[in-house]
Amino acid sequence: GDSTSSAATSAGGGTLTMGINATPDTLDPGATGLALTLLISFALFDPLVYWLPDGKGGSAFHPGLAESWTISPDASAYTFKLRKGVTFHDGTTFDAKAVKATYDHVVDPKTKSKSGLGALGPYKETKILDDYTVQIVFTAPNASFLHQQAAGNFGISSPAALAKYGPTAYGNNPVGTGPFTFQSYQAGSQLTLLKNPKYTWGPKALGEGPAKLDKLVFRIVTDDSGRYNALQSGQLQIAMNLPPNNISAAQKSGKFQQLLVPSIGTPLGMPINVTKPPTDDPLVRQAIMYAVDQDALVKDVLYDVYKPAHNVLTPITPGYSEAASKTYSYDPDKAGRLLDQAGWTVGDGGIRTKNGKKLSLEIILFSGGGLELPTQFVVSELQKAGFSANTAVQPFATAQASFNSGAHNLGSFGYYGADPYLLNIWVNSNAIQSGFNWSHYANPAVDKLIAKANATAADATRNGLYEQVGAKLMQDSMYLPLWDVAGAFTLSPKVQNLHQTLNGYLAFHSATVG
Amino acid sequence: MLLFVVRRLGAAIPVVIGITLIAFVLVHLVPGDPAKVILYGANASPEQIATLRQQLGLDDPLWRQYADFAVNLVHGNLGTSFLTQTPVSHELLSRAPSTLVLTAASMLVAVLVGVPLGLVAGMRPGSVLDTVARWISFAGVAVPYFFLALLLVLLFSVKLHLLSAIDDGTAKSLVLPAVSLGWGYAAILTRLVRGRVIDEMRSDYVKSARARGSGELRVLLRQVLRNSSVPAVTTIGLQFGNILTGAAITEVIFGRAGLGSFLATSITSKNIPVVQGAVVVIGIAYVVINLGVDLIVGAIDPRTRQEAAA
Amino acid sequence: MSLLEVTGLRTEIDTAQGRICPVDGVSLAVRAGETLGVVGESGSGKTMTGMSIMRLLPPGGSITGGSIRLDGRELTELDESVMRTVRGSELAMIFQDPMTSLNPVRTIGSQLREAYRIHVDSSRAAATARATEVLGLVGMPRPRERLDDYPHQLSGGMRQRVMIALGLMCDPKLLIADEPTTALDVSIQAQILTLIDDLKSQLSMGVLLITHDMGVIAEYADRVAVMYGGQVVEQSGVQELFERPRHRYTQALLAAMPTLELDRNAELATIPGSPPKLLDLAPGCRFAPRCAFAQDDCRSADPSLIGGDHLHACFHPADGRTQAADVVVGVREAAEPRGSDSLVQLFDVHKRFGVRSRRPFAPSRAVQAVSGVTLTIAAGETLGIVGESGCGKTTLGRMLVGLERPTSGSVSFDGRDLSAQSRTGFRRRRRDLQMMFQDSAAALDPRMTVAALIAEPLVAQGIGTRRERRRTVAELLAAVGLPPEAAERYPHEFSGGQRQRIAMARALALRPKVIVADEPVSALDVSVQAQILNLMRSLQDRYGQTYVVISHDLSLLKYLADRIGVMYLGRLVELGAGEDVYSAPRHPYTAGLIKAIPVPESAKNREAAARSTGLGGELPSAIDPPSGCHFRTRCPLATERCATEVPILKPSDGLHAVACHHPLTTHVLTPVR
Amino acid sequence: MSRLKWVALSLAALLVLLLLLAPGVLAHVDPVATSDAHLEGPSGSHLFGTDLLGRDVYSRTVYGARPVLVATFLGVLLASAAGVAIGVLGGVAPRWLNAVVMRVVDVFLALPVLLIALILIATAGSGVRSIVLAIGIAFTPGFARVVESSVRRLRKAEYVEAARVFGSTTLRTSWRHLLPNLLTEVVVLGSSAIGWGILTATTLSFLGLGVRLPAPDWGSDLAAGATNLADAWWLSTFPGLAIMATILLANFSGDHLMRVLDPRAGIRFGRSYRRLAIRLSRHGGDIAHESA
Ligand SMILES: Nc1ncnc2c1ncn2[C@@H]1O[C@H](COP(=O)(O)OP(=O)(O)OP(=O)(O)O)[C@@H](O)[C@H]1O
Ligand SMILES: Nc1ncnc2c1ncn2[C@@H]1O[C@H](COP(=O)(O)OP(=O)(O)OP(=O)(O)O)[C@@H](O)[C@H]1O
Ligand SMILES: [Mg+2]
Ligand SMILES: [Mg+2]
Repeated sequence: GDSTSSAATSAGGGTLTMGINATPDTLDPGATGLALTLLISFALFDPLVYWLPDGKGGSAFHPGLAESWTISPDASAYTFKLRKGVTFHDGTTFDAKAVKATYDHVVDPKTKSKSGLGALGPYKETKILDDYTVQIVFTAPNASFLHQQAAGNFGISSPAALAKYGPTAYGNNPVGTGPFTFQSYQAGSQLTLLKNPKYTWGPKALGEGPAKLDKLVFRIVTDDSGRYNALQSGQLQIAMNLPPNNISAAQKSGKFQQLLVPSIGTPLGMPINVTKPPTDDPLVRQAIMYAVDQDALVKDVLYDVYKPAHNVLTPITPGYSEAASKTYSYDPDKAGRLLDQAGWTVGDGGIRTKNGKKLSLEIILFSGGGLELPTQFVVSELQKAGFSANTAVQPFATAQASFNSGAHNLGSFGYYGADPYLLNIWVNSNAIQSGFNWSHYANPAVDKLIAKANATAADATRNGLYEQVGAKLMQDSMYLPLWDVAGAFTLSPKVQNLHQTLNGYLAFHSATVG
Repeated sequence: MLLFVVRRLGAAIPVVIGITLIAFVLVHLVPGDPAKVILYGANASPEQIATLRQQLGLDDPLWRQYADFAVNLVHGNLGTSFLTQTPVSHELLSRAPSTLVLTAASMLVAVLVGVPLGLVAGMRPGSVLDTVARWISFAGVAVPYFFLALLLVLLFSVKLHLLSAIDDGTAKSLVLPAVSLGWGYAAILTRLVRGRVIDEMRSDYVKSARARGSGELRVLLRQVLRNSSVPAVTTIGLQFGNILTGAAITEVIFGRAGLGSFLATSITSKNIPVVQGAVVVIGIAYVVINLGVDLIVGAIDPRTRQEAAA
Repeated sequence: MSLLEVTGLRTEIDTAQGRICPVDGVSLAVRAGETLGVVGESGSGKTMTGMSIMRLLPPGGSITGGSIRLDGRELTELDESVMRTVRGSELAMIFQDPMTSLNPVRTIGSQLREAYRIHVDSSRAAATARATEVLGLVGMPRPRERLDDYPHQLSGGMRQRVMIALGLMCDPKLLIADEPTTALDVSIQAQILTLIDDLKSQLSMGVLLITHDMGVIAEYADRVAVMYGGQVVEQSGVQELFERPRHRYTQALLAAMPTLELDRNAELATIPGSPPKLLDLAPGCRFAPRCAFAQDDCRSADPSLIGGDHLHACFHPADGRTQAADVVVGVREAAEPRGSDSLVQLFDVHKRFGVRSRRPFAPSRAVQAVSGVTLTIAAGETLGIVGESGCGKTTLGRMLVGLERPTSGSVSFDGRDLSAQSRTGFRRRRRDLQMMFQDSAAALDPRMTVAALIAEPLVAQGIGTRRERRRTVAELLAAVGLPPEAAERYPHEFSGGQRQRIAMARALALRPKVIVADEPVSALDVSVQAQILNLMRSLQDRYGQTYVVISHDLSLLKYLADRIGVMYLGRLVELGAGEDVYSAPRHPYTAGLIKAIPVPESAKNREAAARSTGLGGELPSAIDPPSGCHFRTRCPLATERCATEVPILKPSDGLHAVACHHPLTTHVLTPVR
Repeated sequence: MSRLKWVALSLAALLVLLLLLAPGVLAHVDPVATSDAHLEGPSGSHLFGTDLLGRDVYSRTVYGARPVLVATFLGVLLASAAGVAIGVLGGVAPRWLNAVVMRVVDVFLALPVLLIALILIATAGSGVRSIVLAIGIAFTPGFARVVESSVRRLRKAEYVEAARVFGSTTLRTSWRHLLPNLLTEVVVLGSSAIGWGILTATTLSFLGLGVRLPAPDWGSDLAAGATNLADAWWLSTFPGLAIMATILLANFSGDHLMRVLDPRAGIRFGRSYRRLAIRLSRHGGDIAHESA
């Protein structure tokens, strides 16, 4: 069908412009390191299997380009039966070769894949069993794979396009099977997608048939007030991740809708360095956990927009342990008692001291991380408990270096991941010096538990193992959770029929703009 | 003339080399590991980080890295962005026009506001008009452009819906950024032009033009205007570095994809090839703009042309 | 009826210090085809009078009384818009400085066309034609091609011609020329003034010629008005004025000029004090405080301008020109024969300045500022160096005191080569070689007191204790005729003449054997100039130092110097005793220079002296001088030999040396006077 | 100058002094103390209102002056010291060295301030020290250029040449003649640089690179309030006004200083000196090109 006829038949049409807050590093989901690209990838690509919220707080797998799948008991081989009659945007046909090409592309060193490589884990090879059957094989158990493949990194690419553009230039010329086709990208400015009129193979959960929109534009506006202003002036129909005060103002104005899409991963919070005094003392760390009132933070500083966090994972993440969330509650008195117990006594001006040394915390944030103001709240809470604090805001690269070197007592963190295996990245003892273990937390037992969980195919068992890990981490108070990250979308009322993804983002398959 | 241009460009080579060298040393002073910046959020294991470091050439000795950069530069190759893996030249080229348009537009604002204001003020120093112009110029210098930008957006796009809050490629969306960025320079130009006009109005040639029966307007337009615009033009050249800084912030506020903001984010994320490339482009732009300024000044004031003529 | 009739004109200016009245009841008249010279010292209101007639006053200025009638029309009452049509069409004015009076960024063609089209409704082509015509009229060679030139591409003389052309575009009735030649060399001055004179009769305009130079008046004006303190104090025909000045000021002014005829041994007449400040004027004759003949009535009442054809405002007028001796304070003792031991020797001194060429690949050019000067200066003598601007006088002087090292050749003092000396040795030598700079205001650090300035050489050389130095300063101040209080003041608080005295005192502080004085009086008014010249001579009598005086004014040098060296484009072309050089110049250039000097006395026989300007053309560029004899391009006697062979300076008779292939004999080309 | 201006300037100077040395005199509330008064508009108890954490905006505005002023003053001081050193070096150096020095100055002039500042802050961390350095480095080339050309001009000044004629040593000449005249120019230039310095300092802290949190700072407070401009205008507006007032004051006093110190203002040459000036200007053009 050509575009005129489909425009006539489908309701809606028109252009939807959404303001996004960062610049995509590439449009190749296999190469990207940014979650934002994964949002875009859902418009351009289909994964083999979709994993979507069920609308009741849970989630479910839906057939994507694979009609069915089986997992080997040790979770090291995944077999997919592929859908027929699917064509790529460039007109070529989808089949098993495309799946193999896509996965091989991710592991190709020339691709310099970032999150894809991490998400793929111990990949060995993709076996083409027949034209429409593939098997993805791992060298080791990899239970997180089904979740990971659904998270966006592994949308299937056209082998012809991959060959045509080569592993790097493909990033500017993505060709998938998704509801929208790539039209143009102005670096740093905007990405324009057009509707794919042939699209009929989408999951029913996201709507049927081709997309309703004619055009989907992602406009990069890094400045928070810029996005809000543009939304108000009508230049944007959706503004992503506005600051809480604007979200709240937008809501109060009654002119805009609010969509909060909870995301999988860790809440936003502060890794507590377990090796640098005074936070090397568990009592001091526990005191911190008791001293900070996340509920008040959310109410006073975040305008009640987000949910307070009390755990190392967000609630919708598999392996989230409800019990672990109860480990600490706001209790300043208890914090004081713990500090007394640790030998820190109240001194001049309410600052505690021990052996003539002040109870002082080094706090390092990275600029633009959205933690500046909340941290000032945290600091005022800590001051009430007798801490003094010194806060430095550093550019991202610099802050990371500081975190790795352990110059901080409290840092800043917040991580999206499709599977609780992400814990491996930031609590594993091998990630201290040059990874993202900014708590400098080294616990071989936890390392082992995570490895074991990832080798377990059965969901329930696996989640149980992760719950143990979560509980242990909370007990060791190596992370001060603040609030649960969520994709926050402020929409003009004209925008309808959006679907949520599990990474805190949106799917535009059936979206309309009135 | 052509020779002059060629020679001036030739003389700029050491400056550009110096700029890249300094920029190179400086970016390497920034602590942090670009590989980790890139892989943050990528569920990357330490091995993956190490591999990426090596792929990016970050394990080479510094001199080697600079030599590679310099050799590439000679071949017109600015390298690949760490973050996007696309050629730096491509990234810069796609952003440079936006910055160019913004700076040009804000300079236009500066000239259109500053020069006439300076002229009327300088014509009658001490008059009411002069006092008004001087206050405007004082205020213009004093209002930080980022503050002005915020106020303008609030008023003109959010409240009145007259102008766009963010760039949409139209000339209309250029108005607010250009005004907020150009305003301060308008103020500077007002002061410069005013001072110059006062001097010129006292000059002998104005006296003799009057003695020939020229009216004030004629004196202003035919005699004083050209002479008085010289400092305006040279200032624009000299202010280029500042304008770029201002542009960076203005670009962020107005959601413009430009060099300034790009440079800023690239520095903080230690995207070395981009910083280097941007610095080369900026250095060349600086040289070219100042060459242009010299040529314009030469066109305005023939006395400076002697040396330009070949 | 006169073309221009100014009666009782009064102009006032509001300044920050108060209200002043720079034109105070001025009356004058200019007839068509006549030149009225307006003469007076600096600040006497000459320019203001001219500007008042144009009605172009500085901010705060206004005409508060009197009338200005041009061709019977009252200008003071005209509407500004009407006045504008008068300016440039009926009234034209040209200014002192041709460098700055033309708009530097527009071609002269466009400026000329504009001047025409403001007043005459005409096409561009017609204006161009007119511009070409007028440029031709003012003697611009190949006028058509010049139209596209910018002012900076023309020489000073040519620019002044353009200025005159601008004035003439609309056939004005009256041309006001405000010191039109101050910025020019004598030779060019003569050309320009002659041009104005010719145009005047050709176009039968009236000319108001403003100048501070009595000589210019004498030679180029028909009638004169002498101004003092904002008033016209005397007005008459030129000849009458020079023969029988009535006002005491005019009389003193005439006597103070060093003329070519003046006896070298006579001390110059001076006018004590300085011109009045226009603020807080005391009642009475404004000249009274400086007048030797002033009596009580002069101090109480303001004399008015009286007399028929010869107007003057003086209660006790003179009735003739005083002999110098009348006003002279004393006669200088006849110069004793100076020692002939040579003190300074210059041997084949050359100085090149590399002029950096900004052009790519162009060979860097060089200015040959001084080439091949060989000269011996005897102890105690005064050597004058004269020449047109840019001929290398200053450079030579600077090399003499070691401020500049010769490119080749040697300068030796007391038999020792200066450039061969060690640094410290050279620094000590400084004690003997001092310099007074061309611009005393610039040579005195504005941040130092006079005492510190005068003591500076002593401190630099480490001479004396603090107290001794203070005594020396007091002594020197007294010697140069400044009050002791001057010590604690700053240079800008002094007048030009006083500053020159400070500079003199400073130059003397080390009791040097040689003082090089670069244009010591060229910025000063005649009356003050006389004071400084007398001072210089009396100090020489007292301390016996040797002077090298650099000047572009031959009559001044003739008065001051024992010997005169004439320079042309870096070469010394003539050298001899002052008397000889003047009365029997050997070099055609010297003869031309002498001829170009406007001389008051020539008024007597100005018709007789057919107006042949002494020197045609202009000084060629020092970057690319003519081959052979540099002067050949302007020399009436030049032959082919002059183009190929460089003439060397050789004695022609006695000590009078000349560098010319065809030196003049006394019989040919002797100045008429 | 009128008495009114004197009074105004002295009051302003006093205010600046208080802001620098004893902000506590002007504001009694701790600028970092939080309270339950969240986002209250200006009122009797909170003159400029409160921010999200219930901190007193007036107090923050008063205390926020110090980092800006200190950074600016020290930065300009640093720049002028370095600029004078480099400029003098360039001014007295032989031609080749001058060329090298001035090329380096050119390089720094072409480097955007933003680059220098961001790299510094990324390296040395945010805070007043980095801003001082950033302003220092960014402004140095400007000073160096002016100083260099002044030194060249002053060295040619006749009173300096005159000193040479007396046999004054180079050192003495520099000390007695060059330096005092140079200093005046540097002071004048420095005073006009203050206004720019304040703008630069606040720009950098607006970018989030200012003082350490939660200390008050005009630029970062302005930036923090930027998203609230529509609903809590006082958050950004008061720091903004403070910045404006300070820049205005700096410019006014700079202008004034210029008038007081400008050497030309003091010396009025005799009118007849114009004739000499005209004579001298004639081949000034040639001489401007320096001798080889
Ligand atoms: N723009 C002005 N504002 C105030 N006073 C002025 C102005 N121009 C000239 N004067 C004063 O008017 C008086 C007369 O000045 P004028 O220029 O007419 O003198 P002059 O005879 O032309 O002198 P010179 O020979 O130096 O040109 C002087 O005392 C001068 O100080
Ligand atoms: N430092 C210099 N660099 C380059 N050229 C110079 C320099 N000094 C003098 N000249 C050139 O040397 C020539 C002689 O200059 P000088 O100053 O000695 O002339 P002068 O006879 O004193 O002129 P004036 O009467 O105008 O003072 C001129 O052409 C001048 O331009
Ligand atoms: Mg005059
Ligand atoms: Mg000279």
